[in-house]
Amino acid sequence: MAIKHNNGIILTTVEEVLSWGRRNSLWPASVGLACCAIEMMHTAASRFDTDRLGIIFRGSPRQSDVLIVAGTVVNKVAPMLKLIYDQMPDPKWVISMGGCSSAGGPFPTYATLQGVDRIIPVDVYVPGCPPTPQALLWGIMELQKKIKAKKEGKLWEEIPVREVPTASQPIKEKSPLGF
Amino acid sequence: MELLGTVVVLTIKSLIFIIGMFLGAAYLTLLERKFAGHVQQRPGPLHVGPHGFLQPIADALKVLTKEDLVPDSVDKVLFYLASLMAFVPAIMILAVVPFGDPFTIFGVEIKPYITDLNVGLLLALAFGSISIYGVIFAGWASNSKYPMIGGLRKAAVLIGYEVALGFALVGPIMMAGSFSLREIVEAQQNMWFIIPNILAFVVVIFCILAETGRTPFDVQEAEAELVGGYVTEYTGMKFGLFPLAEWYIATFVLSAITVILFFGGWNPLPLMGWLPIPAFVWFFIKVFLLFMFFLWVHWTLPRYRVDQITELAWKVMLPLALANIFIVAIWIIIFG
Amino acid sequence: MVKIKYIDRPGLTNRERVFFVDFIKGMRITLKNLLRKTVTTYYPFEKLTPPKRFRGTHAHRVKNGKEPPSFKVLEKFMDIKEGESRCVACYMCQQACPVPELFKIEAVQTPEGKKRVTRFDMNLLNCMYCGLCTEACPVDCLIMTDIYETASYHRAGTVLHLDDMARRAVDFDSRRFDEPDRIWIDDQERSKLWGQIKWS
Amino acid sequence: MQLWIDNQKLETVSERFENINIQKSENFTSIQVEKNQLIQLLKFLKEDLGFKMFIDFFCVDYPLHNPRFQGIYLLFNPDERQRVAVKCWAEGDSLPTITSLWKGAKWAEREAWDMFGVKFEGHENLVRMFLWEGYKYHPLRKDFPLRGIEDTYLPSLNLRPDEKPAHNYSPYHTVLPTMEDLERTQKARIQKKNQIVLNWGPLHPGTHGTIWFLFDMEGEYVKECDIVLGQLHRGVEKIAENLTYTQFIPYTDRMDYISALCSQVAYVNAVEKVLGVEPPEKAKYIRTMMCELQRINSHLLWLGTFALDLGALTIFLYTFREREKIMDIIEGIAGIRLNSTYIRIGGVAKDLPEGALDVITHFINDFPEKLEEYETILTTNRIWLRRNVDLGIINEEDVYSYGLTGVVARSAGVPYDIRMIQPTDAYDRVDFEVPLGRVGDCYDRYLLRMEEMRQSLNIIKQCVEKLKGMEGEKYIATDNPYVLPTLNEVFNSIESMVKDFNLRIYGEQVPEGEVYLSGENPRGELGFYINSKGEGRPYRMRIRSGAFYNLQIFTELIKGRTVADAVVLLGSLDPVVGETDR
Repeated sequence: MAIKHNNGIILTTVEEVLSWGRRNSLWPASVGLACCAIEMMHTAASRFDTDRLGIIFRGSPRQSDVLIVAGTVVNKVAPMLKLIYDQMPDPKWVISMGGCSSAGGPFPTYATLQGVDRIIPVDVYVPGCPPTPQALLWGIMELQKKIKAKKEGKLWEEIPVREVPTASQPIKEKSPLGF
Repeated sequence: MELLGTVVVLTIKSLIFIIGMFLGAAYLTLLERKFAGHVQQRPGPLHVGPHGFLQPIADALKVLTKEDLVPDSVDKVLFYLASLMAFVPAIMILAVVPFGDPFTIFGVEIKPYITDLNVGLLLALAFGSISIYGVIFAGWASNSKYPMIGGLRKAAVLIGYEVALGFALVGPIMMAGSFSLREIVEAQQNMWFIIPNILAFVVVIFCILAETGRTPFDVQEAEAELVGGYVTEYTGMKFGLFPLAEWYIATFVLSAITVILFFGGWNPLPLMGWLPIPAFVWFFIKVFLLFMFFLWVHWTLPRYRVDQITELAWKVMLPLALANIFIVAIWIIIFG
Repeated sequence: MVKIKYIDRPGLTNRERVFFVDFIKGMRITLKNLLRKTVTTYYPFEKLTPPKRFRGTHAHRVKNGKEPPSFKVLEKFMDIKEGESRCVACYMCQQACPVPELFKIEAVQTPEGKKRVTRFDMNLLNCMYCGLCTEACPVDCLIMTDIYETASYHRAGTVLHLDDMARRAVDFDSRRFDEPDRIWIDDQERSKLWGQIKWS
Repeated sequence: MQLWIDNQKLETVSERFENINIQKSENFTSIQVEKNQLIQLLKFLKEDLGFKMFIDFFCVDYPLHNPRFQGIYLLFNPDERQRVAVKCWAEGDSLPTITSLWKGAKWAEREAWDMFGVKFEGHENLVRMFLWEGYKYHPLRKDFPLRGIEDTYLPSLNLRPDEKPAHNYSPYHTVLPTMEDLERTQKARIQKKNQIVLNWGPLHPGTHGTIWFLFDMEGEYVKECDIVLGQLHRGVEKIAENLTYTQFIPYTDRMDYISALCSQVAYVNAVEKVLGVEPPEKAKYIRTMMCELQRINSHLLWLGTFALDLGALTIFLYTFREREKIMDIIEGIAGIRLNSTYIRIGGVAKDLPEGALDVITHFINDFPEKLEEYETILTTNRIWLRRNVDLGIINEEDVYSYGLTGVVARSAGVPYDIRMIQPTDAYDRVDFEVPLGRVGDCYDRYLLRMEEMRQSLNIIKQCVEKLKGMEGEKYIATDNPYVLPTLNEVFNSIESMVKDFNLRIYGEQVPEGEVYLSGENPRGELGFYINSKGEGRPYRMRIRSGAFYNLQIFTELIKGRTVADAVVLLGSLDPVVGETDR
């Protein structure tokens, strides 16, 4: 943890490189729970192809960096999801995909967990029911921004709250090094 | 003094081979992902570096700096040993694989192989088999149900194909009259051994697919059945070594051996000997094509069940290999 | 007419079995696909334009002279200036919604005896994007736009408020109000997957 | 098309049994019987009157009545195509089990115990179906609140210090199970008798969602098997009791999320039946067309994941490529790719947009070639044959006993297709063939689904032809008092606005009565039983899920097979957890 507060040039560069590696090689654990899992599969499939961004789905949580909680988390599955999260090695991130996992969504019932952030910390919430693949990709890129911001020494609380956007244009300039 | 020189040369050579193999394997992952991508009408890694060229670097950085989790319940010694056992023998096979004829640059004779053992092929086979124990150990040491099943499946497959593989290699050896891989290549200057050994070639393809755990024989890590198979409990680089060893280095090295045994090694393609292409380039072209063939099979076919593989190995491949020996024997009697 | 038919079970002939015809045929298909063009949309660099009917994030149309007759009737009771949200606080959207608690609508009585909407919050995390609320809106105020990039770092970031809903409707209408009710715009990104479509 | 028991049979029944009460109506015919005669009556219906197919069993709660719970059995006569319902009050909160007559009742009875607390005398292992052992309540009882009882302090873990949580946020939560609870749930299902008990699932890449299989294994061979469901139990039936009929439409999407449109159509048809609404001709054709598109979509997902489970990764991406096209079509027409909420009571939400038929024509011209490609890779592939042929053979007896429907039933040669026996929408006006299998193994189910995709294409083609000549026609029957007006009508006429307000606030005032109507979902018969007490909300809605009953036979088929076969079997049965768990 000493490294974290050191602003020496070498360490910063190392941190920079590591952060670059991490955000360009996010391997999600393929935990599909409900409808959102289908859109998650579509995101990985040919039309949107997460592999372009270095994102490949792994079956085992032990080898994954990011947990995409795709679908309704019901009370019964919550402890097991927590177990999956605990099995992942650090550093790890969580994307809560869709309304159901973020806040119970349209199921405010006795059986549904009202937000997966009640059992595991969530980094990015992606609203939608289900979010389209493009919306999920946007969420993944928000996560990449967050990892980048962390490298710059900012705590994530300091990242300014993004205003709900109007429609965005495609990015014109490609960075040669990825994201 | 001479001994010291040999040691230095060998060390340098080994380092070149090992580092080259590491980098090569890293980029073989990119090759596979690109190939798989295009087969599936998508581009594969694209945005990390130009055309995804930095993707393996990013992956390696990430995997190396990942928290190295060792679950409480595992057998710690075997757990560590297993990943090394899978990886080291796969690289050691390289010691006996020749990449071309000795050639001279600036008056120095360079032998593009580490050593030319007269039992090279046997050594390669032995190391190939040892690396499988890594898989079985991994399954056992993880002390978890899925890896255990994965490891045992691999053991079952191993027993099946090892026998067939051994007999299949007898054909080329009989024709060359040597176990040395270099001599086998030299014996193929006029005609490749694929001609009478076609049955053995089929068997060898089967065995390589089984040994490297590619579809249709990837039972040990069938994701839909066993999550990650024997690597389920592994994290970070300990995990990274397995696919690197099995899917890339072993596939590559075994492709090289197959080329040596059946496709004339670094001998140029028939009727194309006049082309000014160095021997090792020929060799790499052939190995590359064979490697792509394995990828092609992998990304097309479904998967067998484990008992079907052993059945196939014993009931089809072993008789084929024996038949091949018979054919080659007749061939030698008639032609030579 | 419905008919019943028994299906045949194709098998593998011996010749096909010996010469691996089944594998070769299959591998020919993958090779064929290898030579086809990719269908991928390079997402952050190219974006697929959603169709006009796409149900994305909600927005409020503003008072801009294009209101339907029903708005003219209800307007009398409201205190709405030009360029402000058309919402008349009828609560029909909330009534129509299967998850009514995602709305938080408040209105106050002005001294002139008119109503003014002071709060219109929607929690997108509980929303099903089913569009029932937009169908219930009697004054063509609540609409759904084509905006889908709404990921946020915290729960509160996904709640829509009155002013930004109005802003986004202006933006949406300026881009797509005049677009005909077509299934989608046949642009380059779409044709990557679809190829050339014969339009009648 | 009437599907209920005829008078002649009813007379036979009333001659045989005393104290029965027959309620006959157009949409539902039931025989009410005393508890002590229940088994005899069911046996009589099964053996003598030919009602040998088990469709469904469920309970209804009447808190003011004594006894409180009523069990309803739905049976089907496959030879004469008739249904019958048998009602029986659960005296002492218990009913006799009927698992000796129909094996398929096992899970349904467990569900009734879980949801209502009705016990079943003689049931082999009456455990909780969806919730966990140790859960204190029976949630579908009328006195249990939809929200559950909030008793656990469970705040969000990442609220910023200065952040106000989203406005409907409560730090208290309903009870969560602990790992010990789940372990107890597992132990209650299966006891270790052999080498290991393998927990296959619930969060596992191969289990098609969150099904939790318990395999008691000897080596790699499964000796005993049970399935724990409920990892996606979201309380849809409970939600339905609290919403108006229109508001429930989006939830039907989210049950079987792969075939959302089919579920909507099945549900809306049932509601229309009880309301007496007749959708316009154009809406019927649009519905049929969209349903069949969705069927292809669903079968493509099945094919992709099935192939993925068997190791053929590339097929998965090829099918998803075609799925993207169908999703594009659905998105362009309905607005959302997956859970489209396009069907409305009395018609469809919006007319077809410009160019929709062109795109669909393009798709149906293009798709057969792609289908041919999948078949070339798989159908005669020796590995595919080895893995599929003669695995999981289902016979006619199983179909009736377990209440199997859909492709699973048809693979065994039982011509049970709701589109054929009770055509709704435009299914009686299009030509298509219902493919049947001869053997009933996984390979047959694979072939059937492939053939069904071709038949669906055929139906779509006919619908497109028909719809081309229907431009400008009405797509929703808004003149009916129960049908919500379109936006344009609301904008321009004050009467429509008032009607809209009324229907939104009070819901469709459905006349008192019961209805059971089903639709042919890609996964089997999706039936909706609606019990109305004349209010804007249903008193009880039961969703008869095809996948729920189809999955049940898995436990039998897997015995003596390996885990590798489990993926094949599961893939060929093709359950979707959203529908099995509801």
